[in-house]
Amino acid sequence: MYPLEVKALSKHFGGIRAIEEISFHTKDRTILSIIGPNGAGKTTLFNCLTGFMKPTRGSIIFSERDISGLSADKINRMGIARTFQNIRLFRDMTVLENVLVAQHTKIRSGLFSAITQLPLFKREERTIREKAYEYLELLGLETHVDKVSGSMPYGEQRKLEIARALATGASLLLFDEPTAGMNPQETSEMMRIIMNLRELGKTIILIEHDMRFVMGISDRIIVLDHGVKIAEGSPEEIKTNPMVIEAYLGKETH
Amino acid sequence: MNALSSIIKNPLLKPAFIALWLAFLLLPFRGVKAASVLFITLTIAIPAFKFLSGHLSSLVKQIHSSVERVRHYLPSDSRFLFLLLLPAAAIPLVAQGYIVDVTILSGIYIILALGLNVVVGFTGLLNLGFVAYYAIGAYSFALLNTKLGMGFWSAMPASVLITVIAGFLFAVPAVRLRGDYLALVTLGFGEIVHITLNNWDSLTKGPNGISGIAPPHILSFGLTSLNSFYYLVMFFVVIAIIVMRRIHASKIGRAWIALREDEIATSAMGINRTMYKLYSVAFGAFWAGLAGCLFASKMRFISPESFTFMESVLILCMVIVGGLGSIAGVIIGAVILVFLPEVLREVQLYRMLALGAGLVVLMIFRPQGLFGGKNVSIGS
Amino acid sequence: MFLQQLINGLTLGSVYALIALGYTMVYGILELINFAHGEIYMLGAYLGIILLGFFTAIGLTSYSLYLSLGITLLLTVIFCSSYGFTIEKIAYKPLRNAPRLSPLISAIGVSIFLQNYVMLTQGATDKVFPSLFGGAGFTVMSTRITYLQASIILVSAFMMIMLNAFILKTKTGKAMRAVAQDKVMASLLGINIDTIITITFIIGSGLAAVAGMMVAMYYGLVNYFIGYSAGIKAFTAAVLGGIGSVPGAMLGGILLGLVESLGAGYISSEYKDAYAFIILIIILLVKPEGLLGRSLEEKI
Amino acid sequence: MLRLERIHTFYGPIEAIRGVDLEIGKGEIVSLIGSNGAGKSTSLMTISGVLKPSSGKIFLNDTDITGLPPHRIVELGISQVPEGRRIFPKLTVFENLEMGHYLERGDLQSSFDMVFTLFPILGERKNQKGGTLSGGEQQMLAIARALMSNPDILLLDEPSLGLAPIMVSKIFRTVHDINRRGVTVLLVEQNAKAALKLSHRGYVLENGAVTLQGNSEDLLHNEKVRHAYLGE
Repeated sequence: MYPLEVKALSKHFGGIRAIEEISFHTKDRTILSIIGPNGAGKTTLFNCLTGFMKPTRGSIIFSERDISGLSADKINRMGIARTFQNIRLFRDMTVLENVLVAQHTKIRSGLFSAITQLPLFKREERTIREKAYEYLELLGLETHVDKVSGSMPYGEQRKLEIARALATGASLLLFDEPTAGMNPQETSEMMRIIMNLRELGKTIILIEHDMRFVMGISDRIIVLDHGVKIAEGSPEEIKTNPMVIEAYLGKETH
Repeated sequence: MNALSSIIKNPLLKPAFIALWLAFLLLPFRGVKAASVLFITLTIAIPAFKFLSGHLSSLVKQIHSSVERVRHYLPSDSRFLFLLLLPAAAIPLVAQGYIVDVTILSGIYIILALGLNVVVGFTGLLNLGFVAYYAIGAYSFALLNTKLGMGFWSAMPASVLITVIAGFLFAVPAVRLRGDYLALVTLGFGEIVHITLNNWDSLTKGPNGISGIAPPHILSFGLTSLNSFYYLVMFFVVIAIIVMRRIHASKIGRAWIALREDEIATSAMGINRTMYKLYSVAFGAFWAGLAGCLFASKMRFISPESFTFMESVLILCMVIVGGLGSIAGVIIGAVILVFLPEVLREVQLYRMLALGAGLVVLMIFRPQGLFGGKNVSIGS
Repeated sequence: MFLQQLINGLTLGSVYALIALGYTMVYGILELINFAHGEIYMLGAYLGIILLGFFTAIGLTSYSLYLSLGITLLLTVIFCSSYGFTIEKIAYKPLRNAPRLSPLISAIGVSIFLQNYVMLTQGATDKVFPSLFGGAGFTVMSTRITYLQASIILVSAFMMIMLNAFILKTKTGKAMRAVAQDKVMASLLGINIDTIITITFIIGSGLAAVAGMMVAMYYGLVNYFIGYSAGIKAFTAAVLGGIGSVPGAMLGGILLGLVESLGAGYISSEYKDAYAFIILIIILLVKPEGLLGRSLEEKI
Repeated sequence: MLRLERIHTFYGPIEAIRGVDLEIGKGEIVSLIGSNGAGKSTSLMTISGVLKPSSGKIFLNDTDITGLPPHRIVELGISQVPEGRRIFPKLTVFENLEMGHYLERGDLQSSFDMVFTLFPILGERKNQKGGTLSGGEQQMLAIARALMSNPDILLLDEPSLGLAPIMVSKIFRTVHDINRRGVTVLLVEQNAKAALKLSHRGYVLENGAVTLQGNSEDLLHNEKVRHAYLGE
């Protein structure tokens, strides 16, 4: 059984085939990278996997259930979390609050216990706070707890988004360009963080453009071009695949 | 053409041109004399204002720091916040009946504004028809009281329940809409309620309104005096503030704020956004219903006139002026907007004019409200 | 009875359509519900009365009624356009990059300001537009059509045809469409976005001015709060037709006028004002893109 | 002719370009290559005035044009074909082209003649709505529209994106044609090989900064260029 299995997934917008018949699967505790030129359909694929878009055809099997077409919040509660290409933090909230929101579904006490401040409510609030510190420590953000998240440097915001995805308790994490806009030091730190997450038992799929990063971190790589999967394999195989080189470096044009 | 535009853009002449333009706009409405007065006033006032604005910015800073200072004096430990109640509780003992009357009114508006703040300030859903819930609460209460003879303590929960159900039913289809469309639908809902109240003569007595509403009783003791009613309203205000603070610090409050900041990211956190928007609207309606009951039993008479669109705007202004999303800010906003026109009786005519202009100025220079600390913005 | 209500509805509808055009054009370009647009229409109604009164006082009206009506209309359009221009510069332009709801609240502020501005300068009581044509008219198939109704319908139709031609054929009109479709791209072609926005406000206000003056003549009475309900109804018309779509606004306006007039005639006239809101709510819930609009997708 | 000096620009919260220096001589085709997110599009949008640089200067023929609004930049003779073509879908092909001539730089008729010679298909489809064209035709329209303002400098952002190979080579041949008519071209491409073959010089952009520059021949044989793409 694979944690995630995608079968012949297609998404069309009007006449445009953003992704067409894509199939792949992940293995437990591995990092799968999706690469491909601009407009290849990578983010569309993520949006379908996380419920932000309804696929036109095909199925997505996650922990033995077809989740294609479920709403985004349901999919998250089943155990898939993601980050966004253009960072979607709760910008006016503090770092801690961002991670607290992410643990929303871990809390059972509702309106009544909150108003009456029942012991259950207090205990749960204390627990998620402690957990929040753990997640933030994992990402090296423990010194930023009370900062307003939108005011932090870009790299820290990316990390917080990962901490937040992690805090939802998901076992499958989807990162959309985790190193975009980062300098080389930050990038190598991000590499260390993501590898650490794999050690902690998470399964990871990421979209990335930094080839050194992708080649260094991935267990497997999928290459998309024009919405179609043109190659899949280990980093070594991908590097030498003529189709991939063509898609990236371009053809001779005469 | 170019010569003209260079004359207009000349920094020395620009104020005169602006003044001339605005005087021209006033001309048909008030005649040559008023237009010339406006022209002369503005020609002097605009450069003077520009000159002052350099100094003004330091003034603004001073206001900021004094706001900060007020905050500083406020007990930082929330356990001591109740100390603030002491001066409030003393008002009926030291002030005239008139002041108590206005304070009761501001208490009712505080509850209303806190309710709207949940919807607009926390959740970021602009509601332009909030007065509808207020009206439903007030009318349910009045009808239950006058037609069925139910007392305050039984009619009030029933009316609040009716309001919450109405809020919920209306919200089910509406919350799917985007920000400004939602605003328009809420406005439409407010108008429909208003029109219905005005025309459903057999039930609401139309524009004549419902009179003879009984005052509340505690045990057999009737709260007929202004002072006792004051404490009743105070009681509910305190309850409202406590509940708001606690909800705000719970997962529900966090989910609402998350929705305001980024809906997409909120659903990526496993939070059902439709559900939480519904909660928010229904919860806001709860307080509007309560305020409606208090209003009806205070006035002993209600008519559709109290529930117009302008009333919705006024409540919205309380929330915005004070500071969206900030409980203290909303309270201050409600008190200011109830007391200001009372204090400035002579200029009452200009109050709505100033309110309109004030909203524009506020949006341009301080969209987070006077006392909003964080840079809270609504919608996206 | 039916035909009579049809004519009444058509008259009312063509006025709504004229106002709706202003909403739809501004929304098409700025995605802003210009809440103050109804007040421009109200200003137009007032200006009609004020200016015509002025021309009567100086004797122009007795010299030639049509000349003074023409000049009044022209000046009303000029003043209302100036107001529209000024409102955009003061209340909306500084908020171009603000969150969506800030300009909407600013627009509500402008609306409140203008209502009270007119109330303070012109008084809170109704103003009367002198009855110039009485009830003169003609009868077709036992349906009475006054000359005024006929001219309202004709003038509105003329204005709409002109506007359509302007938007489809002229360079500025095409630029307006281009800006509505893609602002950044339009600016990359050398189109000054601010100028186009200004022109949009001026044209929209001018149309509302004509609507205002015609309604003042039609009903004979004007009040400082007529802009609010007319504005909401016209906005409903714009949404009904598909906000952002010019033909949609025309269609929506006329449909709404018909619904209101037939509803008042056959269902209940007391709830006449509620029909627009009910339609607005139903449309937004069932088909938010309107009859002729395009659907919008959430961006991720 | 066009010179960027130490340009820094933020795109949202990201400092997308961090100190870019570029120089484009009259009559040249210069390529700007680099992976996604390297800052190529941001550079073009900064030149066009859509994005304002946080620091640095842009000179056109030694005149400082930094911070001018986009319509002024077009007036000065710099046109851009942005990424994704961005044709007006509800305007006809002809109207799209008319919008290109909005500032009336140069003669309308000769502009039309030029673009219809370069792209005869557009003449055939001039009354069709822009949105009904195929991807390749849309790209032609986008280029034609930019040419309608008779620019001295043409900025092209990923003209090959999402096109079939045969269309890509056609577009690139046209760019060559346009250049021979005296238009200076700054070409942004991911399709590095094709772009460098076409151009005189090139710059490699990485992480918002120029890491490599030189004439195209040298860049094509540079190990680092391959490195920038496949991380070898």
